[in-house]
Amino acid sequence: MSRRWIYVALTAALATAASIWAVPRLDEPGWFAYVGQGGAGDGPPLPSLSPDLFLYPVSAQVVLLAVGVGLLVQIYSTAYLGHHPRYRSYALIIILFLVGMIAVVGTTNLWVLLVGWEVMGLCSYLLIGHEWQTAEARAGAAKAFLVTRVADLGLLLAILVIGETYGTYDIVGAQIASSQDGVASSTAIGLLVLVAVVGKSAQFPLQTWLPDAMPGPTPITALIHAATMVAAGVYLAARLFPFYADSTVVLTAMAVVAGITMLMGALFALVQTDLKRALAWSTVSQLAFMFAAIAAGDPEAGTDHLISHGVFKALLFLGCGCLMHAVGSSALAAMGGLRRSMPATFWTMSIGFAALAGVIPTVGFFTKDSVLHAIEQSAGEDGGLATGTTYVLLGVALVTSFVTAAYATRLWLRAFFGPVPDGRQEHHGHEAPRAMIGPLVVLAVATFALSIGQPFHLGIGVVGTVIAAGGIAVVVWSWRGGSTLEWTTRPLTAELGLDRPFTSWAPAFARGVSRTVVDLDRDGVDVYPRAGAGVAGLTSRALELVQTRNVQRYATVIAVGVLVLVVAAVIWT
Amino acid sequence: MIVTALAVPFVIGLLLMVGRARVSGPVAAAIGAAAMTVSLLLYALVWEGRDVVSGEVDTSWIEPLGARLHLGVTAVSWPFLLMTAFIGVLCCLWLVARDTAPALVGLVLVISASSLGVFSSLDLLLFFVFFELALIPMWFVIAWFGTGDGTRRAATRFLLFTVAGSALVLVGIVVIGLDGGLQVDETVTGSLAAAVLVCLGFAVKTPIVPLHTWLPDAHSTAPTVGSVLLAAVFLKLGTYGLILFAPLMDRFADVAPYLAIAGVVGIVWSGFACYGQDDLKRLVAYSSIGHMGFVVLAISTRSDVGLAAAVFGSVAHGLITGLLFFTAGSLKDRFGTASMAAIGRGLYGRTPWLAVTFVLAAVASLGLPGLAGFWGELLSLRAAYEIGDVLTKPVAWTALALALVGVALTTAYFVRAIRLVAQGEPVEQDADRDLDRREAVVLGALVVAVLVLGLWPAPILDLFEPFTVVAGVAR
Amino acid sequence: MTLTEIVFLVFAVIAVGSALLSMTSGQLVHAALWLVVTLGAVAGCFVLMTAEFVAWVQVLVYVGSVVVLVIFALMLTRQPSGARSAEVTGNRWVAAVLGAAAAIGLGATMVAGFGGEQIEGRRIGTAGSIGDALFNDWVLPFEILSGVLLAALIGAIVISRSGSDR
Amino acid sequence: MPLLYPLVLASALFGIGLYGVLARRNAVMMLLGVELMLNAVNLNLVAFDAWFADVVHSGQVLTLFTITLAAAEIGLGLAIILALFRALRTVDVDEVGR
Repeated sequence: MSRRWIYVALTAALATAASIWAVPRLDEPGWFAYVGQGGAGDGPPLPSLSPDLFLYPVSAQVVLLAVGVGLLVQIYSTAYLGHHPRYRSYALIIILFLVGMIAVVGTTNLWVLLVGWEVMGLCSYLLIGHEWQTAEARAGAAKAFLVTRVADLGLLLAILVIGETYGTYDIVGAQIASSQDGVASSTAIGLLVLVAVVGKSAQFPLQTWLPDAMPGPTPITALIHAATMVAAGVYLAARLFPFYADSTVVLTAMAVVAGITMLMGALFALVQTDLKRALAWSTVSQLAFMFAAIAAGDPEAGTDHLISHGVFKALLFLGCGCLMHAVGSSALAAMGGLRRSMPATFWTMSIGFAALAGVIPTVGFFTKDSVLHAIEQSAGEDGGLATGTTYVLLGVALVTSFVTAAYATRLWLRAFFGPVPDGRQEHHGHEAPRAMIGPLVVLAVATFALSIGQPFHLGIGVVGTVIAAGGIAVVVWSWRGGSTLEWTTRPLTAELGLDRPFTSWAPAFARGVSRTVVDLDRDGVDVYPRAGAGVAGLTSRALELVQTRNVQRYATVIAVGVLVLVVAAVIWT
Repeated sequence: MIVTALAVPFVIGLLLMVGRARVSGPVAAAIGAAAMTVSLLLYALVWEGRDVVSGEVDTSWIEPLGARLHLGVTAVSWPFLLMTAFIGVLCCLWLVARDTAPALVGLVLVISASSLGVFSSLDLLLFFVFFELALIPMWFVIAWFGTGDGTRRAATRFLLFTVAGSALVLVGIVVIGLDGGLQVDETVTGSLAAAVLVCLGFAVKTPIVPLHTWLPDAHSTAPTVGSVLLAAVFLKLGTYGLILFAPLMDRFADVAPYLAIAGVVGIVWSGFACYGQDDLKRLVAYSSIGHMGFVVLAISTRSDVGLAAAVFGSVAHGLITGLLFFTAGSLKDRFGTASMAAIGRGLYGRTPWLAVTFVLAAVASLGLPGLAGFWGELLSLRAAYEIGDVLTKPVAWTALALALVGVALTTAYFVRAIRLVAQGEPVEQDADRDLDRREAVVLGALVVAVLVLGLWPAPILDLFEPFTVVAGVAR
Repeated sequence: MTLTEIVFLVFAVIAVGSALLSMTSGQLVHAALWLVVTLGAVAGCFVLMTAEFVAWVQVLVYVGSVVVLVIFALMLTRQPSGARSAEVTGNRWVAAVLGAAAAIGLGATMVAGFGGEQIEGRRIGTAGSIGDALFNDWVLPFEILSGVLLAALIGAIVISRSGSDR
Repeated sequence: MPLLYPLVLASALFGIGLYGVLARRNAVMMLLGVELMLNAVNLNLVAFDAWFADVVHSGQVLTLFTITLAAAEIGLGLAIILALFRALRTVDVDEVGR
């Protein structure tokens, strides 16, 4: 027991250190202000991992979110996973992950950022594969790692292009250079960054790894695959926003990606039969919301929603972990009627669902409001998105908030109300231990506390509230009408088959090509050594005709040779 | 100092081979480790700075040919030398086991010393002499101490390929020598023939697809230390040769595009080949081809960044692949084979430390930032992105694109290997044994080296900052 | 054409004819005996060329001992007769062509080089004159030759000893 | 007597001897062919000696040497053939070669 608290203490120490560093920065003015001295040199220097750490207010918020959720998850895990034989490696990887996250957020050196970025990916891979005995965990881990790593090549190239364009690998230095000499290569940089964040944040068309990452332990899902790592994509897009802000191509591409992803994720979440997978799709959809804000030219709204989503989604996932702990499964069919046996979980998760649906006065409402406001405001502005695109995006976002409210209500109803499943009437559910409930309560409080000081936009706020209320009302009305809320629309439950390129086509392609290559390597490329051996063999066979170990042959050859030489000598002299 | 550093392992190696009946294996290995440590320390101490040739020795040798006994340490060769000596020490430590043949230790020392000689040579003929001197003992290592079917065949294949390559290099050296003499710091040639011959010769050694077919056989049959030396040191003879000769040949520019494309085709090719392998040692061997592809791409740009990339990539590959081969060797020691099917799943559960080391090595090899493998690959990509002196934009950027595909493939096959070996439902076998102390020391040293170079690449990269290395070979 | 020339031509015809028979004979013993005839005819030619001592040596050494040795060897290898023992190899036609080419080539060279030259026949190679030459001018080669003979003798003994004797 | 007579005779004998050496399977017969060729050489030597009227009788003396050497050679050759026969039970050069 005490061993487990060592890791909690380690995490707490890390969190404390990060907080001491980050909290004073919260009040700094400006959003990613240009500070620092460095500037453009003669050419990009060789990369170095110089720890140029510097926090802006937004970075400080993200750091605090990461270490805060990380600490809560560590505490939660002592109860949730404390008796697991590999708890030690699990807890250590979480700490490593937090270090990576702090590196990503806190540095101005792009290489340090990349290192942290990849360390997070590695930790994600290792933690998804924590239950490596099971095939789903292995497959999910491999998929997550591969997809994100391929996408990370985009970031790698983006860094190279930034270095080449601005002559430095320091973000601040590059910003100074761009303010002095003007922005350049913005489309290339922006598209490459977009590739990277689409992979990391599971946006269309690389979205499928995130739902498949759900075999990982639930606290990990809460930390990495909801609150921090996937959100780091949003953070990065916002951080590097000045470098591509003037490229309509990039912003339009981002808007399209975000629009497709938010609606698709919400629809998929609506029909899931598994609570955890539904929450994963919800994460995908919410991340798309943040990208929509960035595409609309207001990255601050995006990062605000990042923080708020991080809090309430962590709350939902941790609550989901409590439910799984109680009923032994994350399937909605195994739940139902849990509000009586698990009151604490019920109340905290209700707050979480309310935030997800966008109900006043949770933080989810305010930040969603800011995002919608940002999209609305960007219409008609110079630069950035075209007005038409903006209105389409706004429409999609409103539809998505309707669907979001609907699926949040559906999940809430199916998990906590409704009939208890057959055969589970006795001992159905039990409240989770205090170490698990504690973090839930903290996060629930935070869901309200963060609302303080959030801006409120009257017009769009009212529209958003009406739409969310509509979504809730439709589901509740249908529930009252006796529906079981088991909506199984074939194409949606199959997730439109978007998974197929990743699960069957790509591996089949790789296997096929690799088989061809292996065969070719053995039989094709090897031809020239074999042909060489054959020629040598033939030559030796030919020369063997004179080297027969037969004296007479030798003598004959010598005689012929002498004759030829004599004839030659006679002819030429 | 350099002479001592070369002579100590060489002489002790020869003595161990002559007196192989009089010493026991572990004692021989301990002596060998001591000799290599002496060499390592001497090479570390000889360093005088990157702008001069450190510890230069220059005496007459074969006057009529213009060949001199010219040895020295430059900014380019120093990392290679330290890496080789380090790997040599670890190989000897690895052999501190009961069933070691003293002759094998002797061979390892001779090979290491000859390779050190290659890296120290500042005379082309001397370079070639050491180059050849390293080849022959390796044949014995593979043929006598190899395991599995066809060791003799693989050894002969290895020897024929590499000797054919050396023959081309020799002809190239002759051409260069006729044009501009044999001293690395003076000569330069405008001959296209020399460029083609030298590049072709080193391409066999490096190896570049399609001249690579000797490599998987040699690696999979060689004993563990043989594989490690082959991968960590021998392939570097090829890349170092290219690095050394590239500035000497004006017409390198004509060969460079082919070299670059062959290199990146090798990356993709080996990636797919790895994806279909069952034998872990073959997999690592093919992955070496891929990593060498990055190095070749970097060299073919003949730019300053490319030079830094090639040196860093070579050294990092030496450490990482050494680690991978030591791990694969541990597995082969236990299970008698390196076949992933035979080793079985779930090593995480059966031999946790070994599995974790393997995963770390694999992750390092796939170029995760923060580990040594990353910086070499990254700088290669950057060199290709910046095109360099001799390539054209279409060639360089095509190479860049293919290399990126290769990076993705590398991830894919290592993830597959981890999935097949480390993860999965554990099925206990009798041979399940976690690392013993000897293995832990060797693997631990390499892990530390990989981590240090990954998090602090400056020691090597600073040798090339700000890119103009005056002394010695890099101009 | 003098009588000497006529006799020489007769000897020459005998020598060539018996040599041909010897080299093509199916029977080894016959071959050896035909060789005796050839060597004898050559000895006759020597006499006609005033080299009587050489002729006698030819008869003594070749006809007297060498051929005897050959016949002994044939008997010891137990193949004195029988069709198979005398067969020719596959490259018989090549050999025939080569032999003919060599003969014609050499003959043509001789004709081209020495056509019309005459042997005067003034000097007679008697035992006395040869002895003088041998022991005055050729002593050293003669002694060396004796050493060679001794070595050959010992070598022959060593080689021909059967395995069990060693 | 024309010098050509012995010379042409020698050429003919040399050719026949060469044929014997190259064509016969039996090792003894090969030796006989060699003897024939040697004799052809001897004939030349004597003929040139007689024609040249050499004071020191080089031709004839060398002929004697040749005959001696031929004797030594055939002794050794036959010894080798005997040893060969003991070892392989054949003196057929085609089979010895295998």
